[in-house]
Amino acid sequence: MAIPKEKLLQAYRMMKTIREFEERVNAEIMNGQIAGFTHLYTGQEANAVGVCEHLTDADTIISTHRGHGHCIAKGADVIGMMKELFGSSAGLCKGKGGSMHVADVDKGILGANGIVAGGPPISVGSALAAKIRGDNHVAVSFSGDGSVNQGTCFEAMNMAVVLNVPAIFVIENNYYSEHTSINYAVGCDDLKARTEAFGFPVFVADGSDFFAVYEAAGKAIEHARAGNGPAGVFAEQGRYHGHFVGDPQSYRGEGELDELREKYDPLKNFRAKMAETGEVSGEELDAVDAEVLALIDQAVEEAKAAPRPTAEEVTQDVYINYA
Amino acid sequence: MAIPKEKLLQAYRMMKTIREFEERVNAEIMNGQIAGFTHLYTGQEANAVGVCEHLTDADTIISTHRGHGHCIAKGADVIGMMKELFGSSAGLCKGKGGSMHVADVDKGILGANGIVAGGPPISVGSALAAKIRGDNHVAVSFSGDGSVNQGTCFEAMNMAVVLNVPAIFVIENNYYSEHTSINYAVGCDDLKARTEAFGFPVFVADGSDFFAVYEAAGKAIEHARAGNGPAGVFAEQGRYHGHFVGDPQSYRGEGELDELREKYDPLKNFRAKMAETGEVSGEELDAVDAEVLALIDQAVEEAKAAPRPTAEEVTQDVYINYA
Amino acid sequence: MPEKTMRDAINEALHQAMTEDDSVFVIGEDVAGCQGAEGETGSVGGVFGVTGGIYNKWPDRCIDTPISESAIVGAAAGAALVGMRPVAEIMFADFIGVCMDQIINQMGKFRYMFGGKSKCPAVIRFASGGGFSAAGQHSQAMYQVMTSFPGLKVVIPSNAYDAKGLMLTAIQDDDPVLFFEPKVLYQETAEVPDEMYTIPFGEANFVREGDDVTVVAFGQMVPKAAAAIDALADEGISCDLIDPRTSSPLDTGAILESVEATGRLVVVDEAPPRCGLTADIAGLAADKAFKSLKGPIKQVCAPHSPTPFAPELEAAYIPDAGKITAAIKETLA
Amino acid sequence: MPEKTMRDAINEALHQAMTEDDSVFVIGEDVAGCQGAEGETGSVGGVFGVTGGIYNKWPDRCIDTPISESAIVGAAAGAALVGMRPVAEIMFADFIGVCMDQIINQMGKFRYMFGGKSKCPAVIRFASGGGFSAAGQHSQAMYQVMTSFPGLKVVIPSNAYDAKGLMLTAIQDDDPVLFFEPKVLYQETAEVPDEMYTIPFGEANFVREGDDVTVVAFGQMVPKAAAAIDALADEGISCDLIDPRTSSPLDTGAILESVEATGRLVVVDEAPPRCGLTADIAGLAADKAFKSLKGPIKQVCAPHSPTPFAPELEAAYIPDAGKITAAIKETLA
Ligand SMILES: Cc1ncc(C[n+]2csc(CCOP(=O)(O)OP(=O)(O)O)c2C)c(N)n1
Ligand SMILES: Cc1ncc(C[n+]2csc(CCOP(=O)(O)OP(=O)(O)O)c2C)c(N)n1
Ligand SMILES: [Mg+2]
Ligand SMILES: [Mg+2]
Repeated sequence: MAIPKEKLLQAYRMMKTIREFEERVNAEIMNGQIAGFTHLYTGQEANAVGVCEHLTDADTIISTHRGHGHCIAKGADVIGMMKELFGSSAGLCKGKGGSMHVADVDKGILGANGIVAGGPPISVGSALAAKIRGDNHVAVSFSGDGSVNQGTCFEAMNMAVVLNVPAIFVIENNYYSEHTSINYAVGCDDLKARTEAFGFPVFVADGSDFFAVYEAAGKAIEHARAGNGPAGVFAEQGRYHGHFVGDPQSYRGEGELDELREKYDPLKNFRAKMAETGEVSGEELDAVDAEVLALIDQAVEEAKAAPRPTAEEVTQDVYINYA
Repeated sequence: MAIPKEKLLQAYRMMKTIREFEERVNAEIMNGQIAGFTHLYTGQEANAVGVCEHLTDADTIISTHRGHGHCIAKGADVIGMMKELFGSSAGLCKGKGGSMHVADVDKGILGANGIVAGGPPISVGSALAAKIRGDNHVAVSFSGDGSVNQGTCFEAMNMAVVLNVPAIFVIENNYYSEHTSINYAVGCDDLKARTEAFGFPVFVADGSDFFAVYEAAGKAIEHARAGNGPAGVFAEQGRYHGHFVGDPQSYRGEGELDELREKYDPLKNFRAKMAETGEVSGEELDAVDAEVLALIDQAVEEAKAAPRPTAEEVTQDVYINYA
Repeated sequence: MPEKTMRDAINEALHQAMTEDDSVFVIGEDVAGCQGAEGETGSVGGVFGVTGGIYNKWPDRCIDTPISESAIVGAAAGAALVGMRPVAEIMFADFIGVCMDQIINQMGKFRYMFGGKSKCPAVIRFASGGGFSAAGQHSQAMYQVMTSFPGLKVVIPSNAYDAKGLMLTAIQDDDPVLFFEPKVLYQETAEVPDEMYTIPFGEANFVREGDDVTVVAFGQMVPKAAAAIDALADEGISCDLIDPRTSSPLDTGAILESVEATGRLVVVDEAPPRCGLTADIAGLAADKAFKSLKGPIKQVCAPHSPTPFAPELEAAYIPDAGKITAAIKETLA
Repeated sequence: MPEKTMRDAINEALHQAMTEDDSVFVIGEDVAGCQGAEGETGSVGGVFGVTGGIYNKWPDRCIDTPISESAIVGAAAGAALVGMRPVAEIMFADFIGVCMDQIINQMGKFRYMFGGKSKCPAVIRFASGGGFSAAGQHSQAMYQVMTSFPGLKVVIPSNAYDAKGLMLTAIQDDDPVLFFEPKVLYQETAEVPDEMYTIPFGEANFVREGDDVTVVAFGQMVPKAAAAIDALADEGISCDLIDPRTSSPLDTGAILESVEATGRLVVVDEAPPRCGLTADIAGLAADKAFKSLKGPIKQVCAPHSPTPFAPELEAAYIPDAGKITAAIKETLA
């Protein structure tokens, strides 16, 4: 599957945007500029981008508590997102949602989600809408290795098969749910097999390799788009930060994080691959880096200057109309 | 596995008791004597008895909306049950629970349950108690072919594996959940495999054959009792009545019920087997039949004469103490 | 006007809405029935018969599901987020227990959490309340609990006429709506026009008008309250009987106006007493109509117990006309 | 007496109960922590640190679980039915959405449905309420909703001292208990004895005593109400401040006695207004203390909206001392 150069650059730009967004958010939390609970996606960029590069605005995704990466990859306005995290009324969600509820339904982003496995049932609904309408849109839900143990996730998988809808279940195994290892929380030895036992194919990818995820996601999405029912993607890749900002990460093995950053960095790996194939030059990627850094700088600057919400806004946006 | 004669007679007595209890309940509902929603177990007797014959009072079961059979097999007082169904204050649950909530915790019966898949998580708790205490008791939950699609059921299965507790999941496939076939509601082709994918062995049995169920359940229970974690039993056998009393059963194929009653009657099959092996004579079984009929007659008679609850009782038994 | 049962009135509303609008679909357990079986698919139409005939006309918009309530509500919520108008059936309101997150934390909060930039026009239907000797897990009203959650609208029809009009409003409404059908009223009839009509949310119905006491009642309590009030006419006591029809939004104006006129209030509901609608409305009046009050505000509801099974116990559990009469007299005493 | 945080006070109660009684165990997500990982098992002790140190002493009675709240509550309920005394942790009260059936239809109804022939001495702990900019799905009080369900006891400590005593009572209690810990108070300190002590359920605490107005407040609203009342002393207004500590059972006697003395009532809670505890208590007084009432009963609570994220919005959302002061003055006006 040869990927056009423009798409390669775009994929890299997206991954880099996620990386810099997250690193900057981390810094601004430390600075006391961002309130609430925030979960960073750094290290897992290839999953979000490898999947979303196959999607249009009419396809939907639904994300998790660790949602920034998915939203950026699906085309959310990065400046609006930063403003949202800062709690501005000019934020993507007017400062009402924050990190755990970033959303842009017009872009097919049905939201980050603060409830573990809250998303898959909703994604099945979006897929069902596509089936009823007879268009060929697909609906992607992201779940973590911990999330797959929640009943709603299983229900959604079985229901998607029963209704034969184009739902794609992306399972991101970053080895931990909070402070607990997948080795403990998933009882069986083979999560991929447990997922497939529900009755749909699951495509596995190295989650530190954009190209691997892109290929696996491509197969899954093609399967679903063609009317063959749901499919899964199973990608493994660690996260670089704690579960949430502030997590002491007592669960990590010695050298684990160093190894992750060293050998399993989606951005480094992408650059290495490009150096190998020569499809995109280092200078071109450097230029993207510079653009992204400028964008994130601008986002933070704008977010700091953005208007703050006022008390009257508290009761707005609950309903469309309410007598 | 040679079964002592006494146990054979006991198993037959239990199955016959369930059969006659259910048939009589059906008649009394038609007579307008029993209120509420009632789901009959007729036809599936071998499952309940094949499993429960391995259990002691210290082992627990938790049942479903279709709970009479399991409760009888686990040793519930049949007369108390009949009184309960009639809504008497002398009933097993003082007329407060009725058909869907028959229970006797002292006998290890944690109740029928009106919520589909309400039972498995509770059963895991009972199994966990056994593990913490270090005794060798086991906890059995019964689920239907429809119940296995509820999230709580999946959660319980995974949790039982993770905690390595002696929980036994008995799945009774009677082909339908209400008016919907398992072919539709379970998305995958192989429910046994989907269950095993959670990480425990599942033993399959013909649910119309007491000996088959007894053997499969024996293996599952042995596995769990020995500290090897959860196990499953998967038994297929149709029910003879509708989903609930009054169901027109429009979902049945032509001749389906006749075939079930003809070829897959656990009681007939038991008798045939005994005729073959000669372990128990027809006369001995006839004697059991007579005893059982007398018992059920007595139960109905007593239930009709039993005291009715009064209004003060409504607010009793909510709490043990409440200031 | 033709007489129809509440069941048929709701069914008619569904048929008419689906005829008019392609984006309406129904989803739930056995809403068609016989899927995968040899019997005729569609021959069930819901265990209470409310979705009868839909599969036969619109097989693609009558979605049978496994027993997976969270997935059902989620499917409705997700489809609504992308522009459909699903009407999901959750067989018994008690089953909210297994799908509450999707209702309160997902469907009901999208719009707010997303900064007002989404809509979720889903309707979830529930058979609600007691009266069938169905015991603790199949008899709860549950609408009082759902009223607590901002972002949801809560409808409780008390008769076939209202049920049809409120259902048509619910389907057209752009916010998520929970529609609680008192199952004991399914067979009750009223005059119901054949044509489509809507009844606005947040507008109470004055079932009776009177001067002495304001009675507010919900769902299956409305006919019981009406019976109590009619019997009291002989004793020279006349009451306003207000059926709010929707508990969220609530027609506070109508209630307060009536209480200001009568000075006395009795609130009736079948749910248990704690943090329920009877307290909710009593609290409203004790603040906003305080100056007008001439007697204690009485609440008539079930006791603080689960619903019992035995018919005698259930009859003692669910408020009846006698208890309503007694409360009216108490507030007058 | 030593000063301890609410977190440490609850932790101490757990340690002492587990020392005394082998049948007590804790269960929940990361209550130990690092299971299956290379780090030291037990080094987490719950995401809020409330179960710290337990795994190290009693590894067999500190049960880490997958993210499966229904299975967690079910496991607690099932173990309790067969004689154990589990203390389960559900991380955020909002997650009741994914396990409500096990709480309300199972654990809370066993005893009644089984005709009084069982007991289920399980405690479920929840971190509850707002104050952390945690937005719509991580900030709900939820205890008002649970109060609606018969069969459950509902505890809401407002300080470290009460938290310890109420937790020890909860563990010894033979009925299922839901224990809501206002998470914004975890770091707040009070004098807490080292020894074991219990505080009976259904006995309110008089935090302040006064003559003019009765103020009833729950959880994190108690210190805010106290601050408001203390400031009003300068203006010559004195109030009873009642902290019921348990909403089910509720100490109706203490509330009614106080209202009978003051004639005025303000009820304060952080949950939204509909069908909540403020209405519940207002309704109680409007019936049972009607004759004594001298002014409208005021409810101070969050608006009918989900909890917003931005700190400014959340500050405007959760009732503060200013709003409590205003309500006290209004009922006196
Ligand atoms: C229903 C529910 N239970 C628990 C939590 C708390 N929680 C938030 S994230 C998380 C771990 C999720 O792990 P995983 O699915 O692997 O995602 P990851 O954080 O690794 O991306 C938990 C337990 C929650 N938000 N919702
Ligand atoms: C949570 C929940 N959803 C739906 C129902 C209604 N209901 C009762 S029994 C049943 C079918 C159960 O099918 P299965 O598990 O196969 O058991 P069977 O009736 O065949 O014994 C349904 C849908 C319920 N009681 N609880
Ligand atoms: Mg993870
Ligand atoms: Mg079945």
